[in-house]
Amino acid sequence: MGQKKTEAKVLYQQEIADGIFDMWMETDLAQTAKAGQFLSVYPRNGGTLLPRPISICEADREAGRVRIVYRVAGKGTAELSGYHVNRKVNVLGNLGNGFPLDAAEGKRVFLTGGGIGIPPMLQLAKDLRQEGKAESVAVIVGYRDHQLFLKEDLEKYARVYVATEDGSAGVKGNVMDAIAENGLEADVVMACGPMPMLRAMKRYAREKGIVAYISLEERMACGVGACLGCVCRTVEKDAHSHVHNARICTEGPVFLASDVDI
Amino acid sequence: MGQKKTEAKVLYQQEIADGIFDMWMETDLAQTAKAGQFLSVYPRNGGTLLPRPISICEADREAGRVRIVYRVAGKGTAELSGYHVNRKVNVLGNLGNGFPLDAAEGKRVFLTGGGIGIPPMLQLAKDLRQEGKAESVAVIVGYRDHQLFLKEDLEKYARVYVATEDGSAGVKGNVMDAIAENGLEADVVMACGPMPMLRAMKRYAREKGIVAYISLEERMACGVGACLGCVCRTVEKDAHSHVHNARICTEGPVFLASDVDI
Amino acid sequence: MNTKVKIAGVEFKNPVMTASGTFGSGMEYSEFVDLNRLGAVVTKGVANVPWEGNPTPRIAETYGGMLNAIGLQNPGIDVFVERDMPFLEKYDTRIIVNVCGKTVEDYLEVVERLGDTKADMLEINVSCPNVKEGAIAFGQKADSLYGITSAVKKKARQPVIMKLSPNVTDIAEMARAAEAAGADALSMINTLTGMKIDVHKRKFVLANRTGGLSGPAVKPVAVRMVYQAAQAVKIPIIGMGGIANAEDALEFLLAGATAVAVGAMNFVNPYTTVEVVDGIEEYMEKYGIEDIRSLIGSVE
Amino acid sequence: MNTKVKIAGVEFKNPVMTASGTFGSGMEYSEFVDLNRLGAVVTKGVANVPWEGNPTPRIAETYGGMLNAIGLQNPGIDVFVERDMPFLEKYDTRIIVNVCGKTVEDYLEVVERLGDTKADMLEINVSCPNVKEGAIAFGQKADSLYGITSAVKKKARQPVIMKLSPNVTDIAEMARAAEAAGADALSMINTLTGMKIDVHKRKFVLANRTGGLSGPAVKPVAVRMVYQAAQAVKIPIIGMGGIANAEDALEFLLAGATAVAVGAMNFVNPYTTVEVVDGIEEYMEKYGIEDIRSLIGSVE
Repeated sequence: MGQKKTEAKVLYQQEIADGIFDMWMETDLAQTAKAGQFLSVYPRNGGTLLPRPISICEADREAGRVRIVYRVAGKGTAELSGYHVNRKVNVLGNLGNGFPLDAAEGKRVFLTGGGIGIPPMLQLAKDLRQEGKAESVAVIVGYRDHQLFLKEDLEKYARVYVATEDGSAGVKGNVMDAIAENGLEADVVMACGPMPMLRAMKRYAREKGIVAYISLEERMACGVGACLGCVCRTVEKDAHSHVHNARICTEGPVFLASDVDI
Repeated sequence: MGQKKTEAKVLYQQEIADGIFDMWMETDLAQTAKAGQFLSVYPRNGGTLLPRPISICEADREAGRVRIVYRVAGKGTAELSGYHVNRKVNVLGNLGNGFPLDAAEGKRVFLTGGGIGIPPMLQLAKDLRQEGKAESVAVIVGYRDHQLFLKEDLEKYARVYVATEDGSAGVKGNVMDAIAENGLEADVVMACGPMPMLRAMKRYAREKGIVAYISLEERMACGVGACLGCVCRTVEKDAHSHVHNARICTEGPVFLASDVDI
Repeated sequence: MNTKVKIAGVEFKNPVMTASGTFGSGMEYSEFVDLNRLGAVVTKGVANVPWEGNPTPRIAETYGGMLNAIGLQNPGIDVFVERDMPFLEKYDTRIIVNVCGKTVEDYLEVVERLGDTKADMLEINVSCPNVKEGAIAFGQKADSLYGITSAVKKKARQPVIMKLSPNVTDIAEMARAAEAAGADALSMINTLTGMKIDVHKRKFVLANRTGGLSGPAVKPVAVRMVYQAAQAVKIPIIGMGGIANAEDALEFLLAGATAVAVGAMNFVNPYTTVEVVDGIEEYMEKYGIEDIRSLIGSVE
Repeated sequence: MNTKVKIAGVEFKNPVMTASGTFGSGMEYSEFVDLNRLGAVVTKGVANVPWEGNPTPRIAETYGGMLNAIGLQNPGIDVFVERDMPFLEKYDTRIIVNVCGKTVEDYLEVVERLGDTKADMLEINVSCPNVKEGAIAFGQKADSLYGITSAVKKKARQPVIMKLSPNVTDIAEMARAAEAAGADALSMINTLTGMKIDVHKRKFVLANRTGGLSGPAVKPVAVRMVYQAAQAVKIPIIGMGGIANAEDALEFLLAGATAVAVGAMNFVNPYTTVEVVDGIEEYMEKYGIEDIRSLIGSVE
């Protein structure tokens, strides 16, 4: 896997929506980064020790630059949001399995993202476009309001359909509403977002008889599969744990929706 | 006393000897700062909570600037030494009693400083020169080696006599040797430095039948007299504690050598 | 919006107090905070006679906390009654006097002397880890805790708070023993016994070798113990242990504490107590909580 | 320069180990550190059958530490012996297997199964605060600790380390009980029971409500307990609790530990173990210490 802890350098940071920050970092982790994988970012102040798992939004593999787009949720991310250009930051990566690009081959693909689950969809859309194996790629993203962060970036690589909770842009409602409203069809779904949305995608895939890959979240400690903190319930016994638990940081974060009990 | 915790701004920082840092900060605490008083400086990283008590080296009362010269002794001071210009620092001040300038009136005064006990002597020399009440002021400072930090600053205000442990400058030995070697005489001693030096000054004053004011150090927590962490043994019962302990942060750090049991 | 809480019939304008030993008798911090804004000032422990306390170093810094081994230095009850009580009486805040002793008789002597003062409550310190005799010895065994509690209750004219030690196997058992003996309230936690060694000098950092650990580092243990004690007894609990801000204080209230005390963090930020008072009000505002009492023990 | 230490006849190339539950069975961290450089790998607790562990959230961050309530999820002894042991046997490091159970019989079954494996030592986990039955129940009362220890000793073919809980009134009493029952060594501390509450959701952060506190926050308590235990017993002690660097490790050695284990800090810095090994050697170099054993318990 070639995981390592390394010191990255902040190249750019900006708040792109209320409490949502967009940061580019210089790190050679970019070279091996896969869409759907995440980085563990380590804050330093106020006694915070554990890393913040943040999904990779975009990776410029040639230039060795990684982009993360994250929401300030607590002390750690608040500290992160205050970092200026050239500030050094400890990151552990690349973690997790990432989305299976091959599964898109010859298929009509939905990339659905909700809120802070939208960022990983960018690198995914980019890679699918580059490989060009998918028959079609539609990005369906759900926002709280009119602050449509990353929408323009996503439009570079695929057709984007928007839903907003307050109806201030796109379809009023969630990604499911946007799919219905726009009469969209797919053979494969790749999703990241809040649990209700993931459950909806899982249900949708079951009804349509298609496969859905969903990226799960859980409080993590080690990020490398040692502590067993971030598990999810699995339908079958997990091959590693030999119980009905899979490690989100290692077997995941991306799972076949039908394999997990959410 | 008008003590307060405030946010100071780093104006300048430089390493002026191995592990000895010279920092100017912008803070209105400068206006009331007295020679011999100290500031509690608060680090932030790595779970450090307690302030670092650092004596005031120089105060530009008009410009609202305070200078501290400190040794990197641990995590906290190491963090401090990494602060760049414009960095904000939390400081609590002005703490302690300071040296009694009136005691110098019409007297021949020794200002003796050893190692990191030298810095407070600068503002003291400055104030005595300004008041001009002392008959004479001689500064005797003891260094480890030829790195004579603050010597030139001190020379602006008084005659300076140097002792070095390795003999690489001035008299080989300690401040007592420098006093003897130079045949110096005084009526009042004001001292800050390591305990052996302070004990020597106390003994010297007793033998000569003169008064000595010494500035003591101890691990502190609150810095304002509440926690009773930083006490020293007193000959008589202390008026505040009603036992043979005085609070270095409050009744001190400057004591009449004859009042304390060191 | 009501922020008043009641403990053993005594009403407090808000649930924010100071932890004994971290606030002197209020005088030093009155430079920084308006004592009138506090629910109560809990004084430094006072004994029947002056105590010298331990030799120095008495303080050691640890990750996210500190060790102290003051050893309950105090000027004795006479000076306290003549000097410190009058100072505190000038303020519109409750006065809780922390009482320490080496023998049961010591405690009782102080308790009696305080009977005819304006002290609102007494906090009995049976959990200081830094003095050889008395103190913690009474606080680590249920039967001795029961004994000292009932002895104090017989003499006390004010409601009695027993301050419990966290250095026990079963905090619920200790809480029940104090309640059974008639304690009007409990306060917890006192400090966890700890040690720091200077590996370069190869010496104990504290002259007393061991000291009491306090600060944010211990908060999870304190919240757990307050919760377990609140499940075990009916008498009110004053929760403390690493409270640095309103959220920390609210954790204790939700866990079952009726009031909270700010301790070591006074040393880090002298304004902590009033910031906690303000922060709790903002929280109640934000979540539309009419009565702070509805928060007590409301965690699910 | 000698960094070797011996525990119950087993020699370790250096005193640096991993704390059970923080290092899996070594596989995950072999990406980051050369296991050959460690004195020993102490495995995640293994039971006679697979355990599902607790529901999530299992992790909460605290100031200077973390709470975990994994609940000893493990694949069971069969998988462990077939998959994890062979992996560890490839390395030139000692293998210490942590054993957990709900009943004495559970423990004994695992201990017997391990008898004919290449495990160098067994660590009996009688102090996990996150499982209802067994575990900590055995570790908080001297007589039950004595019971399980002697039962295990009768069956064990390898030397037995009893891992003690810090959630006790008197660690020395527990240490003496284990020694009296024939324990070959002790390891301490397991985690301190703690709790965290989300004041905005007004809910427990951990599904299990309480969890085990570890990390630098607990180090002063751990060092104190190792010191007290070392004063009370003759058998060697493996010290752990918040070790983040060589200085922390040396504190435990000076306090009386013969070896140390890195726990939660593996999560913060996966290279911690080897950095501690290197740092200890630098320290010995700097102070001209020929034999690491001269440091053990040498604090004054």
